Amino acid sequence: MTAPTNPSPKPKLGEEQLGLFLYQMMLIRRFEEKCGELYTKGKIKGFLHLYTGQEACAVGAIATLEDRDKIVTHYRDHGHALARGLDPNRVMAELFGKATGVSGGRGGSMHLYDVTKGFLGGYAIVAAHLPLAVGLGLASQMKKEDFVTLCFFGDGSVGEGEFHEALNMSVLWKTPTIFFCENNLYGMGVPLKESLSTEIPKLAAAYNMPAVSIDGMDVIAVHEATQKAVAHARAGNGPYFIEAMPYRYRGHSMADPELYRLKDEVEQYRKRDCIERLKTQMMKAGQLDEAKYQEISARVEQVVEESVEFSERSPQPGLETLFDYITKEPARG
Amino acid sequence: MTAPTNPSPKPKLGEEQLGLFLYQMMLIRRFEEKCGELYTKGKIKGFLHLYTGQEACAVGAIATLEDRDKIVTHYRDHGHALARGLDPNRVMAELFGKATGVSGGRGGSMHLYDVTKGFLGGYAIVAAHLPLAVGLGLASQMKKEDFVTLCFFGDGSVGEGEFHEALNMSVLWKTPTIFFCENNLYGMGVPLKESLSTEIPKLAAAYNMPAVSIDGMDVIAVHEATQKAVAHARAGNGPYFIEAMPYRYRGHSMADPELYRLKDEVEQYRKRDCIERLKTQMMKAGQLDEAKYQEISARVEQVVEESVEFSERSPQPGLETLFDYITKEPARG
Amino acid sequence: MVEMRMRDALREALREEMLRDERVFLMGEDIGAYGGSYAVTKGLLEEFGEERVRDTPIAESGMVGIGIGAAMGGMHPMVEMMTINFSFLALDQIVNSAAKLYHMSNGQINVPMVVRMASGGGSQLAATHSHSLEGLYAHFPGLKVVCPSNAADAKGLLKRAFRDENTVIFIEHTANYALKSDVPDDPDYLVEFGVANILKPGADVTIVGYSGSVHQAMRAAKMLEEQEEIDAEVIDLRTIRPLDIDTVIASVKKTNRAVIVEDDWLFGGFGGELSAQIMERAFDYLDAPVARVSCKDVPLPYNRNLEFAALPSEEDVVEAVLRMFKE
Amino acid sequence: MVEMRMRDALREALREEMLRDERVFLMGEDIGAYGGSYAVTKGLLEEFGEERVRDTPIAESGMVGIGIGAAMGGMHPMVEMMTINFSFLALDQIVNSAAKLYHMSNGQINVPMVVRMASGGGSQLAATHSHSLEGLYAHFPGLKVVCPSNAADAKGLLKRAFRDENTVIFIEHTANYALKSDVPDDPDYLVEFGVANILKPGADVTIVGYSGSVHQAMRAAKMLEEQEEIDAEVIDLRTIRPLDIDTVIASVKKTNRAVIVEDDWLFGGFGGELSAQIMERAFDYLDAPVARVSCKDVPLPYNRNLEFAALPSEEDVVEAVLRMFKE
Ligand SMILES: Cc1ncc(C[n+]2csc(CCOP(=O)(O)OP(=O)(O)O)c2C)c(N)n1
Ligand SMILES: Cc1ncc(C[n+]2csc(CCOP(=O)(O)OP(=O)(O)O)c2C)c(N)n1
Ligand SMILES: [Mg+2]
Ligand SMILES: [Mg+2]
Repeated sequence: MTAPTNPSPKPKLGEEQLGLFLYQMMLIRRFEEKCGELYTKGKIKGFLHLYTGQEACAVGAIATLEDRDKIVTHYRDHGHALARGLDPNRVMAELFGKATGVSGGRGGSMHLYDVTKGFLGGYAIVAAHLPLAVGLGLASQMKKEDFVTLCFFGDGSVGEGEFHEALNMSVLWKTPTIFFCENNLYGMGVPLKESLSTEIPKLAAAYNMPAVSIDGMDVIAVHEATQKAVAHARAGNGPYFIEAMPYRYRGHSMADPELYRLKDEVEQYRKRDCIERLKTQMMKAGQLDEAKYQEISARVEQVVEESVEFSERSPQPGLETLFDYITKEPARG
Repeated sequence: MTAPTNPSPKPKLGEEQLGLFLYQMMLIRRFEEKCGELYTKGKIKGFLHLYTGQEACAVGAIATLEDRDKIVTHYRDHGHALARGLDPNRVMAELFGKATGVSGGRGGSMHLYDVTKGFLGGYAIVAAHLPLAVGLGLASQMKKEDFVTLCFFGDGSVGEGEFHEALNMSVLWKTPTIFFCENNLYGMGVPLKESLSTEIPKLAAAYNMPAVSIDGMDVIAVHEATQKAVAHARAGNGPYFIEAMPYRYRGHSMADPELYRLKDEVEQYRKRDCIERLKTQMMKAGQLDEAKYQEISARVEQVVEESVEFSERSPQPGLETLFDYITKEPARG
Repeated sequence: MVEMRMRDALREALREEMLRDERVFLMGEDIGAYGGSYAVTKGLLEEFGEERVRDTPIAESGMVGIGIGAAMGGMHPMVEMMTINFSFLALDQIVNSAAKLYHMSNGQINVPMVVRMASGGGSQLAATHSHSLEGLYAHFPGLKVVCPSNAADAKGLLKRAFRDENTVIFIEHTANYALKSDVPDDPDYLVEFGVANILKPGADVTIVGYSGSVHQAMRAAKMLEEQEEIDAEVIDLRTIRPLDIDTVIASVKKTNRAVIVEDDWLFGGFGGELSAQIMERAFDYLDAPVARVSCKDVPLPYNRNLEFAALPSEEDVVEAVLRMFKE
Repeated sequence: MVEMRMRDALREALREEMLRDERVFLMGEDIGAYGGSYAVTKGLLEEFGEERVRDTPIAESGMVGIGIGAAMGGMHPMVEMMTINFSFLALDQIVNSAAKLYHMSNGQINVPMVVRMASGGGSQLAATHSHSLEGLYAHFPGLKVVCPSNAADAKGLLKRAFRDENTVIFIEHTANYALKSDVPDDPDYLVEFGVANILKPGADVTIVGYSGSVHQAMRAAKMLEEQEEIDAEVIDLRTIRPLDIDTVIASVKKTNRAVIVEDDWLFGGFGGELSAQIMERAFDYLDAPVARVSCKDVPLPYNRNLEFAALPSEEDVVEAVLRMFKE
């Protein structure tokens, strides 16, 4: 294996790991494109927020976690779910609202859950899951379970009061929380510079926690930064803040007319695409060739197709379940 | 007039102004002591939060304002009201719940209002009035009325989400708002260092606004800092943040058993008392002598006594007014 | 009269009021370049500029608080909450500041402000994004709560809201945005608060709705007429605080039966209040207990079948009426 | 049995549950060294230490969110909101996270958490600090809402709350804190949710209350008995979600008359729900419309006379009953 001609960033990661990154990012990309189609066909309903352009964030960051660790994220959650290894069939089935979905068809796109994978959900109230991530950290401390919580959210969340409350308490109580902000420059149609008077890492650092800003289109950079953050949190040093800068290729949701930005801007960012970048890098490094790439593509295609078929043939939740899961009974006695 | 031997801070203020500061601080001190007595006698009810120890903040800061400027503050608001020149009779009558009170007996201690003086109220939900101050700033801009808003609040407010939301929007929209934080070290019984992971001015500065920390027991320092802040805001440069460090001599409210701090700590701070300090300074500077001081004392005593008598003889609001002031009718048509 | 959708009528109202009164300005998330989540404010940024059409950060409590401050300072802000689901975050400001200032200040300060929000389920937006909480707001003295069912009312009520001296909670059911009706183009067209609208007179049963549920009520009335020869009177409350209980009582005294239809959960919904008031004031006229047709007491699920099963339908209304006649 | 005040009974419950279950911990403003605004947690910091008795910043939304996260992580937090007035700020977390997670996750995640708050007027705390909003919380599926009226129930219900797998909103009327009653000292003493308590059996009229209003109900019953020879049955609901409507209906079927007493505003209060349900299920048994005695629809004023005039009293209850017998 020859060293890459491009000296920086130096991939310290092995071929297998990088191959997995590439596979996961391609899977998310294809999965999301398929979701977009299925939404247009009316197979998926409600709000649908696609993750294309941001794949490096979920994939690079989540790969640093151990099985016992937890993830909470916002409504743009398919990428995080797939990167965490949730069954694509059951994720797609959830979007179809089927009983086999990860949330039994009750949650839909914005609310994916798989407790067996420590995937504690997508949340649709902006910034409301940040305190949850801090609370999970308290549980980890008090139960001495040594898990860390990775909390994904968008730049738009930074304006909410709960952002502030969560960061403050997290530092005060040194919870093992990684605040991972995917700054894709917009909260819906509002550019960050019009909704925040400062820079995100500057603000985060003011709470007295480490805060870094990284390229969110570079899966290796994301992985490295998150590794540091996880190590910091796991060692009992408290929270860590990462601002990653990816770009959202599609509209905010499928309903977005995208009046607020130029097609040209999108094109500029696509040139820095995370998948293309890793692919080129791996090819240069001799870790990937065209045949292998095609093989991955084919596998991805198959997984996505299978997820659609699985979803199509899955049953609807029965009407008799309407009153299920309102409260959990009986009491513990 | 000879220069003071103590070189710093140099009082740039004239004898008359300093005399007024002294009078106002002494008035507030005596007024509050009287309130404490009256509460014990059951003349004042509800929650009562005394301002003793913090007089330099209200007096020094409010003296910088012009008539058209506005003030909003929290529930510990007697000092701000008196410093702004609200009628002591009507402030006391409000505490008695009388019809002649500044809020007609409806508001009580925590909710003093006098629109004619730009005194837009005491608010009892921690940090809720910070956004109001920003909104007043918007009105000032849009109506081109050129007033600034001075917003008082405690260190405890800094933990609330609205603190963050207000500061951010204030900077974004460059509102003429002076955020005046009276950091008396405690939010009820919780020391600030246990409820905030950072220092207040550091956090405020992170939003990209000027932020200073000053001695809140030195009325001249408060006046100078606020003058700068007001000039900054009035000139259209946006908000300004002042952290003043006074000390609250009494418990949080009359109900506070003060289990969380030592008597000794209180004694230490009393040695730096704002009134004693100004008095000594003025005496040294030849701006005050014992006779003049006694004269002020007597005047203060008289004003406070008169306020109690006024309140005693004032009528209760009539029961027929119970449904007044729910909504303002008719519509503007 | 011009036929238009409710969203366009709302925009017209905003536009006209902004032209009429320079104190009126708009704040909210994505109301500018984006045009508003439900396209109500589309084009207003271009027409009125950034000072009067302000995109805010995502900070509901702060933005309502700022609206209150601006109102105290002499402006008449409209704050768009995007949806009622996010208004929980601003509830303290609405309840403790906006609704109470006039009282606490002994009439010195009032808060003329319009808080607009979209409401309702039925779009498969799942549990956190499908609330109908008109009744929650109606509980607080000091507030007015408006919930139009059609384009004409929406325009007249929204214009009226900008003439009010108080905070008006203006709730727009998402299912109504695209509904068309004839809207007066008179710039002085106002619909008064507290005046219910008898959409269809009838003799046999009174069906009361507001906002989205008015349409289930009307469809049910049609089914009852065509299939059961039952002549229902349908009342659209238009505003639930102030509440035009007199119109409802007059109707019930005539029909002797009442059904309330609402999108909100049954338990503790506004329907309970209305039902209780009808009983209190028309007890001797009632041939059957007042019936309530509401959302089942479950968080709204994403799945279409489950969501539809939870929400009230015209069939539920018909059933409730028939049950009344059987008993 | 030990005679104690409600605040001490609550403390005992917290203490016993912390000893029993190490998942239980406490969070809130000034619950540590200060001992809690109403002295409920006094001494617990000293006994259990800083990890299990946590003073928080003044950040209601954040602290409830952290409680939810801790519950998701396997703990059983108690979050003290100090008073119900500040809980508006946490309502989004309570409604959109705590109450809905079990449903949205299809039963994968539940949120065992107790949110305690003081409520009620009558202490001249003015408009923002005098809310009684039990009914507001009862509106949301997924929550349980407990409102004890006395020390024994307070202990048994609070202990029961820590056995529940769901979020329990535990509301304590400030006027009840100092009330004494005999409290069982059995550490397994629990009071089940959804079981109303017939405090006084009676034949002529049913008076229903909860939390603070139970005491007006009892005093009114005594006055009715002594002055009017009317034998009232008094029911204390104890929890309003779940609601023991069966006990209420059985009583009304016997007495044929019902009065509901509550501290909250009349319009849109919980009383409306209860009144509607009584009518729906006991229509043919009612000799008069169900009456509601509640707070007048005004923000509570500071002035003592005005505040007392706004709040419901035993005289109001007696009057409502007498009116029923006259009609
Ligand atoms: C409290 C709240 N306010 C408003 C919304 C509506 N909303 C949904 S997503 C969104 C933008 C969020 O932007 P950002 O955090 O940057 O995430 P991104 O969508 O860019 O991934 C808004 C305003 C919401 N869901 N919750
Ligand atoms: C939102 C909210 N939470 C809690 C309270 C109860 N409370 C009243 S004052 C106070 C402490 C505030 O401390 P600080 O801001 O430092 O002001 P200080 O009393 O020291 O002047 C608290 C917790 C409240 N009034 N509002
Ligand atoms: Mg974004
Ligand atoms: Mg303080």
